[in-house]
Amino acid sequence: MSYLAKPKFQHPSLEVNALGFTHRDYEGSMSTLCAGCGHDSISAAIVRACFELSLPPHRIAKLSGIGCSSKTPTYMLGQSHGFNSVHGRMPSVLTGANLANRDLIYLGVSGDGDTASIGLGQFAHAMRRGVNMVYIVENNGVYGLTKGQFSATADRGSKSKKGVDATDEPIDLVALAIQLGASFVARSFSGDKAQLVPLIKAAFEHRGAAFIDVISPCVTFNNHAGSTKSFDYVREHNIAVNALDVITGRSTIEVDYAEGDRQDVLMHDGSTIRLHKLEAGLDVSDRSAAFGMLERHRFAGEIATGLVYLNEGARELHESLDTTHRPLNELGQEVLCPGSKALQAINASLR
Amino acid sequence: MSYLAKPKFQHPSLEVNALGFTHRDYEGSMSTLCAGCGHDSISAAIVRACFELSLPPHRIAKLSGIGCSSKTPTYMLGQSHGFNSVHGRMPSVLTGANLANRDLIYLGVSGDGDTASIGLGQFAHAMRRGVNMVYIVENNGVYGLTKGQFSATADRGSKSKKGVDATDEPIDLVALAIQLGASFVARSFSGDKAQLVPLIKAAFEHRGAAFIDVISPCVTFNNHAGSTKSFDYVREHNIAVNALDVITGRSTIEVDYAEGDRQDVLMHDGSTIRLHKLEAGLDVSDRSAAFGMLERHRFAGEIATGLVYLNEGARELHESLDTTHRPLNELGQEVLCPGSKALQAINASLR
Amino acid sequence: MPIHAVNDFVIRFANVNGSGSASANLLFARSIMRMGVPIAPRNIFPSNIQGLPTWYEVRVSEKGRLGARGGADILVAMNPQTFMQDIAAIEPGGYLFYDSTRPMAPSAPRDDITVIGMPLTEICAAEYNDPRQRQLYKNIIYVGALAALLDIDVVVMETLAAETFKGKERLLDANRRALHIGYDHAKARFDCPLGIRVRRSDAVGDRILVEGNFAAGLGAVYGGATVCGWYPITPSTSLAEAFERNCARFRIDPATGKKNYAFVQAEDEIAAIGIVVGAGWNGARAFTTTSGPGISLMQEFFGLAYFAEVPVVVFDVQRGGPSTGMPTRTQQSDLLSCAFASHGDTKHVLLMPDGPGEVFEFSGSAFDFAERLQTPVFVMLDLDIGMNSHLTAPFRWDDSRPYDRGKVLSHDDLERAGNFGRYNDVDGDGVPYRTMPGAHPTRGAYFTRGTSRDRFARYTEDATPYVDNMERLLRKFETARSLLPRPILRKAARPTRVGVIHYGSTAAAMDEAVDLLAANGVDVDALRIRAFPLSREIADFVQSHDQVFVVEQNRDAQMRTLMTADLGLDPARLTSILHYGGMSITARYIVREISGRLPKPVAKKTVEAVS
Amino acid sequence: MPIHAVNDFVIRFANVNGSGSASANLLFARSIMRMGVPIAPRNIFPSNIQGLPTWYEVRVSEKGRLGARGGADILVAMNPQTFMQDIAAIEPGGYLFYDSTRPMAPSAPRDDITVIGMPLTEICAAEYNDPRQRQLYKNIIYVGALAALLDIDVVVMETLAAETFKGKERLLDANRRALHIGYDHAKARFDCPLGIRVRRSDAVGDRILVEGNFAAGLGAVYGGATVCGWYPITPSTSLAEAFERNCARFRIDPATGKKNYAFVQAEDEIAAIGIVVGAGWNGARAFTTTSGPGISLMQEFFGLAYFAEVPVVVFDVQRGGPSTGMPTRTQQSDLLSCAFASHGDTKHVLLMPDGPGEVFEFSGSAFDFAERLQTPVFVMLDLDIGMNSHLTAPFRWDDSRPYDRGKVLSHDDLERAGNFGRYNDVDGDGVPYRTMPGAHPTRGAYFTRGTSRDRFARYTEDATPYVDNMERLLRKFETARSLLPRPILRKAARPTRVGVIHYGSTAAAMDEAVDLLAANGVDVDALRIRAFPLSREIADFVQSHDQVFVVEQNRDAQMRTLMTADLGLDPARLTSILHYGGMSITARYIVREISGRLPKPVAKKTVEAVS
Ligand SMILES: Cc1ncc(C[n+]2csc(CCOP(=O)(O)OP(=O)(O)O)c2C)c(N)n1
Ligand SMILES: Cc1ncc(C[n+]2csc(CCOP(=O)(O)OP(=O)(O)O)c2C)c(N)n1
Ligand code: SF4
Ligand code: SF4
Ligand SMILES: [Mg+2]
Ligand SMILES: [Mg+2]
Repeated sequence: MSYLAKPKFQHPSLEVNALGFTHRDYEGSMSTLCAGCGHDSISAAIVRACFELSLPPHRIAKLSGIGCSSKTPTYMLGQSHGFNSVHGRMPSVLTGANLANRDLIYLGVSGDGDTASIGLGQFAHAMRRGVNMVYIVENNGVYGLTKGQFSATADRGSKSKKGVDATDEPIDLVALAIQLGASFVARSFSGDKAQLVPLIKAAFEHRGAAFIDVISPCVTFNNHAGSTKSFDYVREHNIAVNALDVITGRSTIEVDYAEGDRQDVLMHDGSTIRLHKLEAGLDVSDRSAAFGMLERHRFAGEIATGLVYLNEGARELHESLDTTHRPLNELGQEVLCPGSKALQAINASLR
Repeated sequence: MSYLAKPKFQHPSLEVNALGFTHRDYEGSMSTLCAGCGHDSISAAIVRACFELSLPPHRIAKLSGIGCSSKTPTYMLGQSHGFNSVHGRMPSVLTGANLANRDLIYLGVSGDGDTASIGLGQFAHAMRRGVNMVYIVENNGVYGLTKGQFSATADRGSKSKKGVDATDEPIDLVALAIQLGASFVARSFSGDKAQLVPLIKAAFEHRGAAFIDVISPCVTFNNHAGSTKSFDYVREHNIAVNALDVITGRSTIEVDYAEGDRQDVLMHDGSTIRLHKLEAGLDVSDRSAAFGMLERHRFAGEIATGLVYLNEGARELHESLDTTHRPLNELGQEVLCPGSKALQAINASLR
Repeated sequence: MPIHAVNDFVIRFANVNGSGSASANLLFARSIMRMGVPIAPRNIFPSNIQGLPTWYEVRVSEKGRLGARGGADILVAMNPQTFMQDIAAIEPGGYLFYDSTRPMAPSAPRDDITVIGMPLTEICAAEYNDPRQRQLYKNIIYVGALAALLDIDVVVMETLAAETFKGKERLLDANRRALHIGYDHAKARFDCPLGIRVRRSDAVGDRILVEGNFAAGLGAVYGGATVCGWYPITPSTSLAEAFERNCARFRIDPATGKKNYAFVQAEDEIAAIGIVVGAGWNGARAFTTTSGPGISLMQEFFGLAYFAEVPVVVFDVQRGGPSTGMPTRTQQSDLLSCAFASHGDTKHVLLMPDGPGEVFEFSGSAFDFAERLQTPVFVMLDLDIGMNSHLTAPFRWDDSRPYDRGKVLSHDDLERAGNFGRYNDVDGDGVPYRTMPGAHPTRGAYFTRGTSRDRFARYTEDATPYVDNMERLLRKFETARSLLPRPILRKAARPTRVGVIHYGSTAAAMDEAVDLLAANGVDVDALRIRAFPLSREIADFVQSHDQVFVVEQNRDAQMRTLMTADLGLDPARLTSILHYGGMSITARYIVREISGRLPKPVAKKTVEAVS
Repeated sequence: MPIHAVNDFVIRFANVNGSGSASANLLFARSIMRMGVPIAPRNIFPSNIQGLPTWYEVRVSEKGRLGARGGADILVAMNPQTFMQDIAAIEPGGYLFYDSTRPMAPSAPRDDITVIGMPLTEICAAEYNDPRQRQLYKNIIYVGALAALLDIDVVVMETLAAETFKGKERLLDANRRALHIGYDHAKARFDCPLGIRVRRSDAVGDRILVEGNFAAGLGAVYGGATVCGWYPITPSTSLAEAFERNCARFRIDPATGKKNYAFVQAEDEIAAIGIVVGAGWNGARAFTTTSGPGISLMQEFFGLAYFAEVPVVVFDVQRGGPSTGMPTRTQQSDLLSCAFASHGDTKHVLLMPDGPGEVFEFSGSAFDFAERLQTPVFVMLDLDIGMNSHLTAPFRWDDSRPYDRGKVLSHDDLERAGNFGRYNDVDGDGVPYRTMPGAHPTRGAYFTRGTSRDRFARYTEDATPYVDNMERLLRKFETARSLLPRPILRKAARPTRVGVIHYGSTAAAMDEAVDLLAANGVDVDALRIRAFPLSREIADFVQSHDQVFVVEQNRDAQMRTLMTADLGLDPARLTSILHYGGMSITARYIVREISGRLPKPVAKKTVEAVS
């Protein structure tokens, strides 16, 4: 980061979205992360995706845990309420927030330590409940903020900056998310904005638990030779299984793929996700195929990225709970309080 | 249970194992569970397996969390030290115990609430560390001890005794254990002692994290029509994918299967597990195949039981940590304390 | 000499859990209440599901003594496993009712009690074929027999059964029949009624019989709670269930059939409180309910809610600690873990109701306090309050009282507002203004965090804004002190220098104890604490008495510690009376302990009078 | 008037974190120490990794004043971002050293300081091509310049560099060269030395300079810890790392190369403490290390360890709370959450060392206490102790002192033993005997649980054995009281009625404050608490002084609460002096606060003398 404030001046020709907002309206305060940190690229991608989708910034609630990654909500979407909660517990806080007001758009940002180490249980249960949200893990294989210890996503045999090997089985959050019932599951790379931005847009268009594992190198503690989360390593081993376009009412189809290579998914709000299959035959709606694909790449030592699984028909938490369509936090006392008459009947039944 | 104490009298012709112990020597105090509870059958199977393997009872440490299932260590292996810890945290306590003394045999007993709900994180991390233990979940889909709420293994659409539907994605602990790196993973049914006893024996013979998910109906709160964990339902939907014999030095091969149907696995201590494949082609050493098989049965609404995955070459935690072969709790002060001489050098380096 | 008593006795049922005795015993108890005689039932149950000893105790008291008394005048011995120990607890001159199908061993266990044997098993065997029915109706049969023996109107029992089994005629008939089998058998064989009996009265008035957990669940509905994140744990589970049940009744949108609430069983207590914090942050009234182990697990989130200033309501139904402790026993031992919950400098608001009536009241107002103060509010129940039924004044609700949603800036407020600073102390009461996510397109957004920040919610590590904020939180704590329910004083008939301080479920026993002491010539002013931070009136009370007892149901005198820490009182001036074995405290115990500590002459007399 | 001072000043370096300044500043500090002049360095760093302001402060004090002082006599301004605020903190007559490559704005910020500008960036640009090198060696260059300006022997610096870069000759040469660039430049341009300077002395003696976290990690090795389960959290991480580093040095089996320890980074704090409880139960000396948020998360396990009586050692390196609070600031605010950790009635043993020396000592004995008492023992450090280097007497270890493994029955003991009861109070000290899993084929097995049980570890819900057990735990607590380190009294030269009580990292500032007060005619006896439960000597101290101050680095006077709860002291007799902004407490602050609270005449004088 630099301590110099950004100039306030806005170029008049700045691109404006459907809501009349500029890109700048989706930005946050200045990042305090290390120069070159992958997380900053992800913030930029989120900002870009929200801008392109013309999401009203104040209708987004951004929540996170603790870590360098979890700090990033401060650095984006300055017009949105944010909640930097406690380490590993963003999923439950987001769940509660979502229950209180189903009408907002929920963005959860977390790190691999925050999600796969301390937060694994909460992550898992939020996925299986189908909380309607976009959940992004900024995965660098280490604890950045506490200076470089391995997290639970560190690959076996990967070397720490101090030269120590990771010895435990790594957690593949993508495989886990699918296993646990997430209905939109993807992996990407902070260095691949072309892939990441459409994935984030698609995740926002999805209703239900949308999870994106974004490999995001920690330039300070995990970008050396021997690391499997360094920029170089990820670039070399990254295999994109598909590419996608998000086609909203507002946007037109940009790329037109050949029929067999293509998979179109209609989202609940009328937009379409058009997938170009780079890995032939991969049907993103097939759980079994997803597991097989992940195992295959795992075996080959590759990092499969792209949209891995999508179940657009899944039930989200409010449907499971059958809650009213009005946000619970808007219900008035007249709706909430049964009143003294009802109490008389209760009293009578207790005699 | 009955409040009448068991007669102390032992029949002189009682079977004796290689250590000269009778079955009774592996029993514990009287169960206080509901009459007919599946958990009691599992305790009996554990007792049987330990007896048959001639494990020295006092070399077993039995640990558990909280729940009806977690109470059972009191009802078995009365000559073993036991630790009924806190809800969902048995895995970490067992890990610590194991670190302190690698020479004991560790048995962890848990429930589905204890492991899949509150304890999911600890379960996952113990698996990925490869803690050398037998970890048994007595899975009834509900919280027995708190009177019948759904646990995280309750199947979607399964009905509670009060008639409420389970709405969240169920957690398949077997799939998860494999995903997380457990090296011995099986599922069984408390009502199928013929399958369960050899599985427990094999798990004890395995070095590393051995996990068995045992469906164990709760007769009081989850044995009704509409439940997918009732005795009737499990009997009807149980598909055994293989059968197995544990062939120790002491025992002889009991069944001899045809070559192609058979898979022999040599365990690290010289015993052999002989598998009879009931599901053709299932190779228990193939992770991918295991996932495929589980998905297939899941899709068909079946409960696949048997040994699902076995990786006998896996590294257990002490190997990863490279700890000394002597139990750490036996190291004397002369080994542990560097002494005053060494301190002088340290002091010198700090000036 | 057999005890002779009308409308003043304790009956204890010794059963085996899972045997269906609970509903029969409740039928028994309610029939006495319907006859207008006050009752105080108490359940003593094991931490398992089936097959272990369980007791049900009903104190019948025309005078309205509703605390536990100790001892039993009549024992209904249905559990051979505890037979000998149960018999030992019968008061001299008391009665033993037992199943005489099998001979009792030893045949005459005590010669100072009256023994009534009825061959229940035999009767059931003759009457029913199905073993489950034999088991179930055995309980109803002994209730019928007791009606005869204690002169309870069997028609009242039938009416109660009819209410219970409305629409299930076959069940009702079967129950009726069983009642009469017992009743007729007893009438035929025994000299009815016994020396102990029930007589119609009007001492109950319009009071209701209800469990504290039900009152709390209902209170949360009335208080406007819409989000409950919880995790099952004895003895709090039935509180969450009561909320859900009452929501199912009162909170279904008539037009759509959809739920005006969200009830989520979380995967553990950390997630439960996380859900509540998230919902509270986002403007819903939200609560969790738990017991000791849950309180321990939620500590980190309590600290976050305190520091980030998120309204949260927590019901702690206290049980025997430490650790897993005694899950089915009562204690008041979570005071310190709640009042000082979480690391760092934190202090939390506690409400301490004395029984279901106040539980209902406080459960409603807890949400007002939480939103007004933007902080966690703990409602401290215990197993005795929560899981036992208590006679209490009917629930009341003032329809004209609006919810106090506290300082929330709406869209329009924000339009008008100048420079919104989330942690600005605009009013000098330490309570800042908040905004709801999504409230306004361009104003009012702020960042919530558990780290230090300035008045505008911006991250800072500077000492000055940090201290400024921490001092504001202290001011807020003083604001809480002024808002919370004040203590309730029961003054002795004559001026006295002896005071006693108590709280929560001790109230009923204390009320009786004060009377007993007065009867023994010991006048005591009693002050019941109802909230933390503590009212200054408590300090005044201590100053104005020479000897002050603090009665608590814990080992470590936790309230005394709070009193010294929060009010600066000298602990030497506070004499602790502690009762923490897990059974409800009794007036007998309080009287004995107070008497034993008072100057000798008085004490002597008292001890003899009551022990 | 420029300050003139020899071996008595404070220098502050204002840097940007991640810029490599830390090692240069340490080199600077150590060179003064090598010249025999006591130093007290302190690091003030942000909770991020790179790019934010960070300060390094060295107090140089021939007299051995090692507490923080406040203010700065010389500022080394390397961070333009904080330039103005840094300059404001320079004492009148002080010095500013800055990078004059770019002109300073405003050109003359203060007229009461001496400004020394050196074009560091320009020099580096000329000397180095690689931008990283330019950045790194800029730091060494200013250290070289300071050697000239403050009259520090540059040869000492070179020697230190040589020790640091042993075997890395190229690095050493580069550092040497940078040192000389700075040194020569300063010598050439400025009138060296300044009014402030260093002079060789022998005031350091054989003392060492070490961080408390290192001392604790080393102490745990000496204390025989074999299992560490931990989770990273500032400021405790370096404690775990120090343990591992020292294990790697001292605990590798020479024959096999294998590790005589297990060091496990757990997935979170709950697992970390779970591992420790499991290992402690199974006979290993085990510990965890954490800070506030971890303490909150571990509460449930603390209660289990207390109640199930499992030896456990916990290092709590306290930071600013509540919640995430101020992760890189110091506080003493976890006392209550540790002393009363977990729900139910619990009380825990705390050790409160004052600095690395005592940390080493207590870290070793903590394991003895934990095993002797079979309970958790908390070693309370704070960020100031843990992460700053302190001058302290050399570590000492008595080779003849065997570990106290407490009451463990071996195989042979069990052979001889009669009726082993795990929770029998055989010796009347409340401490029972335990057995190790696997110790004996047929004797000594027992079941450990967090639920109530009888003396033979059998589950029970009866009140009598429960109370019996809880009372034994109280006896054990009294045993702890008698075993733990006693407070340390520093008596004033003359008899006085004024006493001050303090603990932990306040010691250094207190030592100076007492001297300053004495110099101002205020005699104060000072008592330093070192353990909880509190020694009766503390009560005696309070009784024997008319006015007693309790100095704490927290908002809520947590030690005062412990004193009233544990010793029954009247809080009105204890005047709190609280400092909790996150920076280390200073003698100046203590003197001002004490003076301000003493009868006026004395106070007046004092305030003027020191503020
Ligand atoms: C309860 C708790 N434990 C530990 C910490 C210390 N801590 C802060 S961030 C962090 C790890 C963050 O790792 P990750 O989520 O991967 O984020 P990154 O910094 O790598 O982006 C830890 C352990 C904490 N803040 N709270
Ligand atoms: C921290 C904590 N939360 C909640 C409880 C209450 N509790 C006891 S057992 C249990 C669930 C047990 O379910 P499971 O593990 O499936 O065991 P089961 O009784 O079904 O065998 C719960 C929630 C507890 N003891 N501790
Ligand atoms: S430490 Fe790593 S993760 Fe944190 S800001 Fe720096 S580069 Fe990013
Ligand atoms: S409640 Fe269910 S799980 Fe518990 S003992 Fe009874 S049958 Fe077994
Ligand atoms: Mg990370
Ligand atoms: Mg269960």
